[in-house]
Amino acid sequence: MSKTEIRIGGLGGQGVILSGMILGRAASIHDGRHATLIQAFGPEARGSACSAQVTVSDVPIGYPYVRQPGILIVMSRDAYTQFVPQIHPEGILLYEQDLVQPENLPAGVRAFGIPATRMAEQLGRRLVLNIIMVGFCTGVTQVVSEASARQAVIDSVPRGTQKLNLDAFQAGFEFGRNLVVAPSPVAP
Amino acid sequence: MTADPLGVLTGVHFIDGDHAACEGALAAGCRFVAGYPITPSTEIVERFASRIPLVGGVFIQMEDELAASIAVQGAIWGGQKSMTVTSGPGLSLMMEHIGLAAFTEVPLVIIDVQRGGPSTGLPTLPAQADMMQVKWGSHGDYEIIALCPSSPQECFDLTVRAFNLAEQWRTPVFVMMDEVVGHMTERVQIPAPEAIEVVERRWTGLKPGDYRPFQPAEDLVPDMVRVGDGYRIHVTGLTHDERGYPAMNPAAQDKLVRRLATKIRDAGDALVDVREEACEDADVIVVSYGITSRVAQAAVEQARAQGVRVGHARLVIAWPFPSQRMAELAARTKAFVVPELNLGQMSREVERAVAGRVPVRLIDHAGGTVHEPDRILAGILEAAR
Amino acid sequence: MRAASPLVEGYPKRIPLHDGSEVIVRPMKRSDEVRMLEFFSGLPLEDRQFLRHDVTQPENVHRFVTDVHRDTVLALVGERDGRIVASATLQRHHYGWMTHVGEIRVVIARNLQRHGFGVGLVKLLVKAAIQAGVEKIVAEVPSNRTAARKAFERLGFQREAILKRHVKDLCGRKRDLVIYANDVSHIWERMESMVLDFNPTLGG
Amino acid sequence: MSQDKPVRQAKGTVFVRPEVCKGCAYCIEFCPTECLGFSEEFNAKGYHYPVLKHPEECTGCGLCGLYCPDFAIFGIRLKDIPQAASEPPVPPKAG
Amino acid sequence: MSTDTLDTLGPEGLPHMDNPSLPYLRGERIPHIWCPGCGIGTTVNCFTRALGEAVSDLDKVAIVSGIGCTGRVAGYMNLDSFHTTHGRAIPFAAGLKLARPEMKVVVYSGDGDLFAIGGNHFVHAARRNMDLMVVCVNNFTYGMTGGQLAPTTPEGASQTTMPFGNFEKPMSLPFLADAAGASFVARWTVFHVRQLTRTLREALGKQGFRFIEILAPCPTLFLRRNRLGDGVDMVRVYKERSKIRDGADTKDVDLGMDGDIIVGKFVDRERPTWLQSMNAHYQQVFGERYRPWGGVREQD
Repeated sequence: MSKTEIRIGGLGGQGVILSGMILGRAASIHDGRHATLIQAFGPEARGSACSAQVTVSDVPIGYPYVRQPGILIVMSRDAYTQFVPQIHPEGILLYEQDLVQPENLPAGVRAFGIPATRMAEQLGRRLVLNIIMVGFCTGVTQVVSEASARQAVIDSVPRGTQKLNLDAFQAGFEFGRNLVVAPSPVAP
Repeated sequence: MTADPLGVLTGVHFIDGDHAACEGALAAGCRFVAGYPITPSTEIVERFASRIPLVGGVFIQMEDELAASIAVQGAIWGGQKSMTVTSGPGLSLMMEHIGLAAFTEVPLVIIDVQRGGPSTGLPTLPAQADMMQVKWGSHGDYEIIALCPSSPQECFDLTVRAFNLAEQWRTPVFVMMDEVVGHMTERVQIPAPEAIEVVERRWTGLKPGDYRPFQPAEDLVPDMVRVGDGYRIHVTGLTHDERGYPAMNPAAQDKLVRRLATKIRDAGDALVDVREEACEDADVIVVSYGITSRVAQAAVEQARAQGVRVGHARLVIAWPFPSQRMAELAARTKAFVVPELNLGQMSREVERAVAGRVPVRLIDHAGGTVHEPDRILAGILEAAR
Repeated sequence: MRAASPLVEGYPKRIPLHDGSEVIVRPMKRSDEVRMLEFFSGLPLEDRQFLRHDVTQPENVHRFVTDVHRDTVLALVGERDGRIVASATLQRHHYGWMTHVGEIRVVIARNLQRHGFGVGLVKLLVKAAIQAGVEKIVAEVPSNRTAARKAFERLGFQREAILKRHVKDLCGRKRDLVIYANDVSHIWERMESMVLDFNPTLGG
Repeated sequence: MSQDKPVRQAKGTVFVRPEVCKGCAYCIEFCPTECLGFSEEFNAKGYHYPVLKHPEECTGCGLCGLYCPDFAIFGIRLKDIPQAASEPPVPPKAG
Repeated sequence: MSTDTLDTLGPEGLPHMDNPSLPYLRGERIPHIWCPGCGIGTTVNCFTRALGEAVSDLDKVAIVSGIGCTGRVAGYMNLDSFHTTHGRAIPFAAGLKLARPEMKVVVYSGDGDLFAIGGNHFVHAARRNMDLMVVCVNNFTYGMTGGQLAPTTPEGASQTTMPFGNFEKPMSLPFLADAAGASFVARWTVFHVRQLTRTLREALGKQGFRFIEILAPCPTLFLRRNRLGDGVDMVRVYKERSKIRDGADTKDVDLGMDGDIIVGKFVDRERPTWLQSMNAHYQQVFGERYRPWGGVREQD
């Protein structure tokens, strides 16, 4: 696959942009590919709908926007409703399963859920939800390599918080790997 | 000269265009920034404010854009490399001091992260509608230089270049970013300091008494001195003679204004940077700049897939406008297509340059987002017909 | 679902002393029981006063070594020449309004005190606490233990409270107990500001 | 020129550049010893410039020079004049 | 004008002497453009005397003006001098000062320039205690543009844009400077040449934001229109109406067409300058890693 479009949607404050940042950094710096992140910006983003667009490619990226995401990551119900019509017919949907109930999914789309908020709470900090989703995305889709994603997490979070964030990444990653290795648990 | 290692974050980064532009300024030797916050340019000064204590220098948030755009000129006469950063509404307020900088030949860099306008417009969404304002916005006749980055990497590279051009030509130099380029995050490679070429100020070799602050060298650009070094210069925004003294008569006006225009207009290839791709035998040439170049490139590739011979000419330096190059291209193509995020600004420059020899098709857009590539594609296909 | 043994990665570690020698620091193991009893029994009574149980009693040490709830307590020991020379713990609450608070307790053999060892141990615990998501770290020090107090102060702990005439020393004299606190929440606030999705300053 | 007052020994004097004077009269008005007056002649711009009418009254206090907005006059104590002639100076020709 | 016409008449038998202001001026630019009876030149005399007494190296003094009659002062001073845009002398000077902290930077401008169009900059530079000396020649009017209403025009005074008498309340400049946080605030008139010289000298030797207001007559536009006579008549009025009150509360020093003119040194307080605050603060935050900004860098 030479080019993958990723759309990440959620609520402001869930770390949507940071998760896009980590995926982009993993791809462009540590995997040596090309990546472009377009971030939702401005006060409108706070506490309401928020999204990031990441394009990962083997060749330089021209048009920087995501039009038909091959990977759609949603962390809120509104994000699901808003972005699911755009998803590629054979795309992958990754969703927070306590917050989003996938309905009316196109037939070719494969969907994978994770209780990321609860997992984050059990790790001690709800704010690593987005890092769990990054791990989950890496585990399920391998759009970036595990080693690169881990390194990108370390690069992207404040000093002192790397350990917990890596634990969060690991938890999401393993959860995702188990789903992919096992048959898909969701049949929408 | 090469860059001072203190200001250079050598390495590979995944940062947005605003942050990259700040790093470019630091690498170029900028150690004084006066700013006033305005979306979507604010991250540039925020980063500068957080970086400068350990690099050595000053950031000051002024009370408005008028203050910011003249405080930097004070700092430049004080010997510093300096810039200010803004977006459309702030640029409107800075116009008076752009005129002052052009007239008193201050090597000033201004980064304009364009957003939708006029007025408050669309603070968080892109446009390319300040292109004419930077060229013509201050009163009177003057010339500026404007660079158009289309990626965070170019935000770094062209900000370094903007400082170099400013020092070399002593005229205001603009980095015409836009909201998308400013907030788009990509890999940015910052070279080692010794690999970054930095143009130092043109310090005079003359002694106080022999030196005249506005006596031009061969390339029509005068050498500079630093305040406090004993030259006792006078600088005024009034029409002035080579001593810097007010000289308010038609002859002095003609001499000064003509020299300031000529030094840029006659710079020749030094100030032409058009990145051309497959323009040699193209039936249609797309002329683009800034973020729109990336969208246009997608459309160009789609058009080629449909068998159209289409070239792409990207204006890295938009001002001075490469009229001669456009005329040359007009001689070997059948049509121009000019997409831009405004209702027709640089497209009219293209029209002026090709002087009716071939049609120029504007693909306009009021801003707020970039073009859909399909719209540009449709324009190319129609022009090719 | 919880990530396994989050805090004990990277051990054993070495803490250099002022005299150039080193002490190995590692998580406490069940097999340490006998040596722990030896260590505690060797402490002068004055130092043992600070502990909550009589650690010269084998059953208390047994309980400490085996029952440590490893999710809420990080227990480290210092080891030199095969002997335990220090015990250092970070205790957390799993429930309630103090889940963000960690408490540090450090006991060091007499001959290793004032060698920079205590500072090294506390540093490790602070790092572990931050990694575990702790926002505030507290420690209790009797007012007459000036070396210990200096060690905490050097590491950025602030005197937050003084409980007057709160603890009794060996002679039954009542002494003040100083509560030291180190608010490390700013580290997590930086993380919080990163996930705000508002004008994020995510430069590298 | 007034001859009413007893002749005194001058302690100071003034220097005037008539051509830059604009006739504002600050120097004359605020001279503490009232030793200045207008010239009868005009300068090239048509102003009457100041002249030392009572040289013996001048103390060289310098106030005229401080007041003069046009840098046209200044006063100075004789002993501060470098290589001052030992003989009493002849005042400049009054207008 | 040829140098001949600038010849100095001195007593016969005495050596030729130059006006003591001349070494501080760009002599080839004199005579200046100011009207007969205008007080701006008088303030320049006091300033040159103060420079001579307070400053040993004139290469380390820069003067910045805005636009207007007083705005022309910079162009006549034989210093590094800048005639900037209308109202913006202070931010220009701030940039210059921060780029070269070893310079003494003086802003010399008029009331309209500093307090109408430039009022915001004045307030913020005073608030920051920017290390600038600001001299305002207050003539109550816009001279260069022909006698329009200024923010300092007294109530009742007639101006071309207030033809039936001013009904706005004027701004009390020392009160504003004091409230905004200036370290040093004084007011004199062009009558008080000795006191003014002393104050300018004192202010040149100090640090922080220093503000000196000087009342000066504008005979052409303010006095004539308000039938107040000539420049010299107004200076006589200053003499009669002035009360010297050092340390006066600045809220009591406002000006009208009649009544006392309170003059003196009103405020003199110690405050760290903006640059001192920045260096001290970052030294505290970053310790030895901080690179204090002195701006002293040898020319390459």
